[in-house]
Amino acid sequence: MDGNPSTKNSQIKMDKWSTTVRFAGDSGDGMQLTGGRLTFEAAISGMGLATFPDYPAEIRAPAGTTFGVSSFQVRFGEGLIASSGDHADILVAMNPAALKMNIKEVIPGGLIIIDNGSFNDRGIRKAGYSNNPIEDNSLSGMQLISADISNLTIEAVKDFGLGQKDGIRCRNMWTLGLILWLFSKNTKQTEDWLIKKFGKDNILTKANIAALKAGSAYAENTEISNDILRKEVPQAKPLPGKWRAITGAEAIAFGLATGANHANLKMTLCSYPITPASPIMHYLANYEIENIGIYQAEDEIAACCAAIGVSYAGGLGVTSSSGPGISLKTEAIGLAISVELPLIIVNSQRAGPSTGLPTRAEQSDLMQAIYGRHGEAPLVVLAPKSPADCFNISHKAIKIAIKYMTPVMILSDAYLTNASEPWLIPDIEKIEKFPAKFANFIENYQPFERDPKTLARKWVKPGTKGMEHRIGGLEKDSISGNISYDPDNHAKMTNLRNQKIQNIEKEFSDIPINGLDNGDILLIGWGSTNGPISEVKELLKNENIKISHIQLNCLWPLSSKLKEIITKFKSTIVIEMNDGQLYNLLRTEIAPKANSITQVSGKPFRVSYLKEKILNILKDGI
Amino acid sequence: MDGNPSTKNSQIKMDKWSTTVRFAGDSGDGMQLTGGRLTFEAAISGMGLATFPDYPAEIRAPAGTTFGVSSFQVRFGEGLIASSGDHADILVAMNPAALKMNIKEVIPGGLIIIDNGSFNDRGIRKAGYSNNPIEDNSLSGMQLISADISNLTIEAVKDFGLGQKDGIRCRNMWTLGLILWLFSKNTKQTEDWLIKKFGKDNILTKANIAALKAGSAYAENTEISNDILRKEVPQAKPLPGKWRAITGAEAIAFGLATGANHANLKMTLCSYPITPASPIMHYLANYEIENIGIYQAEDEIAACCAAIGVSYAGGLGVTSSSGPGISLKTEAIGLAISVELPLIIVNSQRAGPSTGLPTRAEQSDLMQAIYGRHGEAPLVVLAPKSPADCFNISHKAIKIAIKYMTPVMILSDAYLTNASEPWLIPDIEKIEKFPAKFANFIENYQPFERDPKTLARKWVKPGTKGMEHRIGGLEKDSISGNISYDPDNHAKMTNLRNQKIQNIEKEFSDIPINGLDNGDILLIGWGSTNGPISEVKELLKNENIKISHIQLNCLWPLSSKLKEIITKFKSTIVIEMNDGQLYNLLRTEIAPKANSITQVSGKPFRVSYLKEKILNILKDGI
Amino acid sequence: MGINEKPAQLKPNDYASDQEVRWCPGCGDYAILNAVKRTLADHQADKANTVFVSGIGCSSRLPYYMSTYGFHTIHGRAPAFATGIKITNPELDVWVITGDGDSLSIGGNHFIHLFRRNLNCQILLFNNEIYGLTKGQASPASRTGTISPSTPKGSLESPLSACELALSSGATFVARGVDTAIKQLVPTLSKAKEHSGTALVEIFQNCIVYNDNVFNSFTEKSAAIERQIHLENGKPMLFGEDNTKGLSLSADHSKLEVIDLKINKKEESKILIHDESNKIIAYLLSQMNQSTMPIALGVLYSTEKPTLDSYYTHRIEEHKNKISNIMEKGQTWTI
Amino acid sequence: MGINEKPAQLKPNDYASDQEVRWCPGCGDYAILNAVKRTLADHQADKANTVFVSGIGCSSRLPYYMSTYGFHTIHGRAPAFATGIKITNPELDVWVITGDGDSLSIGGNHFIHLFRRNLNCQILLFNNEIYGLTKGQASPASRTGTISPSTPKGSLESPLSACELALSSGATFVARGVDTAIKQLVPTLSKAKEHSGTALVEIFQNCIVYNDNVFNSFTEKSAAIERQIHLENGKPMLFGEDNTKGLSLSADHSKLEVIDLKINKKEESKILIHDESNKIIAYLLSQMNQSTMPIALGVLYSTEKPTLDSYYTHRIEEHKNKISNIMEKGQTWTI
Ligand SMILES: Cc1ncc(C[n+]2csc(CCOP(=O)(O)OP(=O)(O)O)c2C)c(N)n1
Ligand SMILES: Cc1ncc(C[n+]2csc(CCOP(=O)(O)OP(=O)(O)O)c2C)c(N)n1
Ligand code: SF4
Ligand code: SF4
Ligand SMILES: [Mg+2]
Ligand SMILES: [Mg+2]
Repeated sequence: MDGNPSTKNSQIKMDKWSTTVRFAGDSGDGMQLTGGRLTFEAAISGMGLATFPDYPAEIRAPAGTTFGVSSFQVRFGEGLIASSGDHADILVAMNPAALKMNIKEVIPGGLIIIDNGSFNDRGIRKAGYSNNPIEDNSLSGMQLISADISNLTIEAVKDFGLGQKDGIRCRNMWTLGLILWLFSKNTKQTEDWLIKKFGKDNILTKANIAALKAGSAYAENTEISNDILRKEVPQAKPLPGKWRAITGAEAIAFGLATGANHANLKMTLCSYPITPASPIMHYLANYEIENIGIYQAEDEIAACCAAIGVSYAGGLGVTSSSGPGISLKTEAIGLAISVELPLIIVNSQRAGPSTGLPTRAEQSDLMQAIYGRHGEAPLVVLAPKSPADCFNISHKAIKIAIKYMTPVMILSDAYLTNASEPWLIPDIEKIEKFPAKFANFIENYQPFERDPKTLARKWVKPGTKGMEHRIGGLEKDSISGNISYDPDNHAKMTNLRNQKIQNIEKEFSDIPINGLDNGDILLIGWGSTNGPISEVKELLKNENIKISHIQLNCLWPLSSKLKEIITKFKSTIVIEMNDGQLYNLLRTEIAPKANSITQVSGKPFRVSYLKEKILNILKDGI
Repeated sequence: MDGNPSTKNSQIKMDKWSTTVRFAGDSGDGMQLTGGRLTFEAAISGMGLATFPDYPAEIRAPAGTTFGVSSFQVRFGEGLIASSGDHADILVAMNPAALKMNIKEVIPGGLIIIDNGSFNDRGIRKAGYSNNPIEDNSLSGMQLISADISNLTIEAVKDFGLGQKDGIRCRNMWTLGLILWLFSKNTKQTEDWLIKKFGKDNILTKANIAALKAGSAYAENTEISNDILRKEVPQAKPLPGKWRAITGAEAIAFGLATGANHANLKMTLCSYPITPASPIMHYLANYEIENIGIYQAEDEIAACCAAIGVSYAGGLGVTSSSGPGISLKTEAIGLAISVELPLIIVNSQRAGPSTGLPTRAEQSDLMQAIYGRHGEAPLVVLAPKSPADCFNISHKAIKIAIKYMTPVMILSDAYLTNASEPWLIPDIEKIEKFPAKFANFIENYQPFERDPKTLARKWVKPGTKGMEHRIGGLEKDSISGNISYDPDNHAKMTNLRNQKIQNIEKEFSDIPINGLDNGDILLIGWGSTNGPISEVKELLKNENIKISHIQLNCLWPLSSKLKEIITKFKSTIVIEMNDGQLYNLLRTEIAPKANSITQVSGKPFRVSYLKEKILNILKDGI
Repeated sequence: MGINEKPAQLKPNDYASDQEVRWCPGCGDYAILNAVKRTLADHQADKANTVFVSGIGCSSRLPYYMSTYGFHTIHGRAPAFATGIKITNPELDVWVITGDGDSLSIGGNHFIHLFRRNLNCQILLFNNEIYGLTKGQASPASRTGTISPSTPKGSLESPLSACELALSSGATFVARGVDTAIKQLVPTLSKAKEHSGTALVEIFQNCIVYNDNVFNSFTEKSAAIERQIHLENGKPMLFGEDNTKGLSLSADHSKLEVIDLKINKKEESKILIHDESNKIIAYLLSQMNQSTMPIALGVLYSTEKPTLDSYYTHRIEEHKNKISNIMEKGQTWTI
Repeated sequence: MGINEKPAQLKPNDYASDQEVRWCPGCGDYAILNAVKRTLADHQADKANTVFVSGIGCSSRLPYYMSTYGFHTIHGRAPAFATGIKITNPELDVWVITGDGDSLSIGGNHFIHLFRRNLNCQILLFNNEIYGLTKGQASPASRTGTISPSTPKGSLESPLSACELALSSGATFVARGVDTAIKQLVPTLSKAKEHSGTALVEIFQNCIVYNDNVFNSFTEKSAAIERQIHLENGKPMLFGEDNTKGLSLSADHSKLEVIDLKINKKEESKILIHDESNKIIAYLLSQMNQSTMPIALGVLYSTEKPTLDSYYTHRIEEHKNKISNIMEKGQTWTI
């Protein structure tokens, strides 16, 4: 344990069996792809892994500039790999700008692999260095592999008749070859993948394979072979079955599609492009799954209204957006609450107010999700805790929405959207099904009569004979649904709408406790912070602190079990990437004495940061 | 004191010097006008008064229907008249529907004045009565004046050559004459007013005066003259000066105009019509005050954006709406917060989620006002406590907005908008002025450099030479304002934006305590509930309960003084027209043990209801 | 939904709900409601298969008065709801009910995108050139100079023409009618219903409370014959007493002109034959200066184009993938 | 803001801010930025008096690159901000910068109302027929069949024409240019700046990442002469090699046609003379089928109408009441 947790660079090595590799280069350098390949190699060895792709800005910038740098971090290994790593053990930097923007992410003594072919005067100046960082000692204390990768690659591929420009594009395969060798992986899988991708006889295939092999050979032929970082990564023992890597966006797409399928409903995702929500729409558009469609509307308001129209017509309406787009949907969501139709709203949260930091993650839309509408307008708010959990939560959201005839908001974020983890592909036939029930013919049908248990009204498909009726956003009679200005009726309806949502807490009363169900400290998180919180809990548990952790999936309604769980701990710490929104919610009643750890920087928590903050709270007395 | 407060009809007579009169009829019957005249008569006698106009629906309905009934209640008298009365002492019902819709508002034993000329079969059926309520004993226990007012009016005006249709329109003056006589008022003022309105020789003037006099004469000539309700209303002693009656909407219009004037700014109210917000726009459009204009945009989003544009250009941007419209402004308000420009947002709250009950009051937009935006996006939330207070709060909102370069939201509601009270017209030259300061030329100007005290950035008018700069909604460097993706900068800016708003609590640290500054019970209200809360406090104080009351004007940031005040009382009760929103806010830190009294019916609190609830809380032990 | 699908003939009033109609007495909305009910009865429309979707406004209350399915949504967004409904169930006959404020002010964007996408539905725009429900403010359809609570000295802005805007957005059917002229309105609504694609019917509707008589110049009995031209496809554009006036294109092709046959019989050949598929003439018809020219009523424009609901449905039908297959696509590994 | 107002001549680059330009290398936005700077330099525009207001999109980043005042607002709403700015200070020269998604998708309503009100500003629509910033989804300007992440099998909807929509909304100035054709673009921007009222310039802009070469059919060097017609007011509508082709109106007045003078010299008299004030011809020019007709560039339409900022300002100047007087109006009483 580090005695001085406030030193910024104090790297706490989480566990001895994990390694974090970060690839950084221009947007055009193929860093995401290279990272993805390494991820896959790790995955098929059955290791745990977590990734963190980082796109600094939305626009593709001129080559060599700092704001054009794209990076991909992957952490893999045995044991608990829940976060993508505080710092990189290895950094691959394709040019000076990539080095500049990422050097502070590397642990002291880490390995840096540099293409010195790109460290010419122009490149160095563009990155904002005054001197060449390879030469001016600024990398001292780091292990450095500095090679003219550009030239080595061009040499390796020169036989295939690619021009200089195309040849140099194979640099990423060259570095991948080197990295694979470092981890004692051969290049076979990647070669097969290239063949599958471009075709066996394509010169691109040949050139890339040549570059890959050249990189691997280079590593073998230079003295870095003895480096401590060359670890034999042991085989882990995950559950048997068919696995794949999955990002949060894909998992939401699959979860929604599976949920709609299990509800026996045609689904349409009605959306409008926005970062980082768009991938969900793109995936669904590409999947071409039966009965699942997407509709790109003219704006977010229309998208939300169309989704409500879908549900009104007896389909499953889903709408998805981020920050500004979610704010725009506010009014329409209020109508869905008022007419009590199912609706799924996916919010891939991004950082900051207004346009903010579109590509960065934050959890600051929680209060808006719960309270952001005019009038008393309650709905259900759920949050997945990992890329794979996005599948479960999306699936469950649909169950809740149709069982209770209510909008459900799913709070994902920019991190979950893009991060990936290994996922045991489920047999969807074995997951609980919940076919939607439509009312057919009811004598003297009353549109707002409710199921006494769920308080849900009945869902009627237009087209059903004898059930014609009218609904709308004006206050309505609690039975007939006719417009009603009666004050007592309004009070009653307000109460019913609220009660219906409060009842749903039962559906989420099973809150798994990570650790013992009593002790000194209970960490409470929600959403994408599960990784670093799980890890810091393990770390502190190993230091003999009586610590447990719960990660809430349901933020509204709050479970009545929560209070019970909390009372069994001396102290509670609520951890979130905002200014303390869940903390404030819990303080009103459930955990009046909770502590709060927050971070609003647009970046995921570092485990070391959490450890420091928790220890500080402990020091101050709990 | 009533021992059984749960009986619905148990009228608690607040004080012996007040009377509540309710006029009810078709929309076309001139009830608002008649009520207004009586209000004026009461006002010029220097009495305290409060009014409650009630329009049941937005559309003018066919004559004689229950949903077309319009009513106007006025309460006047000596002593504290802060609410418009729980029940009416006198009801004027122009037709069966008006009787039906209003009879439950009358105290047992109250006086009902009926035009039996309109109680024909058709009218009775239209109102949904099966029998004539005048004849079937259903009014027993009430005092009844049943006259063929229609015919009496026609008779009274027949000499002036008006047709039957126009003649009958004078019915309202006939009833006013009767009412004036009941309160020993002569008809002189009203006659003068009619002459001023229509011209001396107009036959409308003559006919209306004739009807007025006929009503007065009728009262004098019938046995109701001895009725207990004929009270001599004593003269009260208000402050000397020039007085007028004012509604909340007018007071907001005046307060904004005066604030803009005192800030030395051109102001534009950018709005889109919506009930009940529109009157503010209408008043300002009609006033034609120098440098004050209105702009009706194509929707609420455009209205809010245009208002931000106004402030950006160096004017004072104001935008005003209700429920659905406020929800639509969410995204744009976030931008105003991010670029830190002054902006006034007036929310005339209405009842219910979605379209809800457009003409009814509620306070359920508080949480939305504070938290309803994506990202951490704090602003200032103020609430006037009476029609006249709307002037002060609007004026102060402008001061805060320009001093701190921040959006300020004013939470009014449907009740404040339309209700009126006497107002001592202020000498605006004597009110604090706060001329806006624009930065002229600054060497090396940095758009986000802040005043160390207020944390406000400088306001620069485009057109100022040498100060050209760019702003926008992306996260920005804390000094230069250039786009910044730096995590630490984002954390810093989030904190600065929040701190700036929190500092503003100092501006509202003077919280007047209505009563002693310690005791058993502290009632906390906000906004338009001031009337009934003040009255219930007086009532209970008179019953020897140690009770005080504060009515918060500033809901965000919450004053640090609040906690101090609260600790001096054994118990705190938060009273509001929603599901407990302020209550929840206060519970997190300031008043963890507070109690809550709420009502979500779209109607103002009844003093009797509050008394009952408070006594119940007392009984349960505080 | 052909005629005579049901055994018992439905009468117009069978399409009325049990809710009391709450418009102001004398409001033009009553006549339109009747025309709509008659149109449905003429088609013996299946109530269960008919959906009225509206925004907010006096006009938008119409769905409550129909015994069909109805959805009173939020201000300006009815087209978006209609889109969700039709792509989910293209069999439903969807009627969008809107006002000039609802569709041309807050809802302008959804209005134009509805035409661009050509959703198969009818959109009835009740144009009273005012915001009725919110007590009479000027709307984007109000004429310059309109006195209203928000424009006490007269509005300054120029009005939008709903038909012109629709044409420029790709509308495939644009028609006009007058609230009380039920004889012409019902056949126009009928054609709108039969049209495949978005069918706009702009209906001039008198708001007796806030904008009374604003259409008098062409709706008054005495004026109608000289100030209205009822278009019929393939027929010459004639109007006036004994059809003695006609429309022709001005020499510079910039506008339509009136030819008075009583004076200028020789020019008869210049009179245009109404061709519903000619968009440019439809533009000219929709733009005619109301102070000097008659108002064009009936179907101004009609053409065929694939509808959003049909091509959306078609695409969904092509989606054949099973979820499991998709999940297992790409790189997997087995343990 | 006449020429030579300042002693030192400003060069185009004096209008550049110190911020690094962050578009993709080769993006058409660079050329437009240069054209804008040149236009300002040609006018010796006062930097302090110039405001660039934009929505969100690649194109909407332009204000950051100008050394004038700049406001990067929210998606689709720039016209509304511009309106607030101009009614507060009509002296400012306001340029609205927007993309096809920004103005025709989410911002469609503000777009049409800007023209209806005729705010005195320039609106430059960077039309790359795609959402650039959000990584290439189809926009309302994308042609049917566009392959994109949200339309992997090709988009199904029909595109909107910005110019046609503007004309139908009351636009008083409608023009078009091509990003790289700076020689034609600068004079067009100049005219837009000089126009009193809302001046739309639609600029075809190549997005090399997501929609590369989509305008090639008329922007490629070899094609330009046969596929572009550069309109000049009062001049015949000629184009092609040696101006040997011209445009005329079809017999049924429904569209424009090409007359090839090499073949049909006799028909020369039918060739239209460009009259900027003829809205109907402007409609036809904006609608020309891109596969068979040339694209119309330059000023399609221009007319005069009072501007919102002038009449708003005029009205405010008429407001003479003092607050105190208004407060004391009506019924008061003195105690
Ligand atoms: C978001 C929102 N903004 C404003 C309103 C208030 N509002 C209701 S109807 C209406 C306009 C009605 O005008 P129009 O569409 O012409 O219908 P009409 O009443 O004239 O039939 C307005 C502004 C609202 N209900 N919701
Ligand atoms: C309210 C809102 N919705 C969506 C977005 C995401 N978004 C940013 S730019 C853009 C479209 C950009 O397209 P266009 O206007 O054509 O500009 P281009 O990038 O092509 O220049 C979208 C959808 C946003 N920022 N805000
Ligand atoms: S206000 Fe006008 S449009 Fe509305 S119901 Fe009354 S007459 Fe009809
Ligand atoms: S994505 Fe397209 S429009 Fe955007 S900067 Fe790149 S090339 Fe230009
Ligand atoms: Mg209207
Ligand atoms: Mg674009």
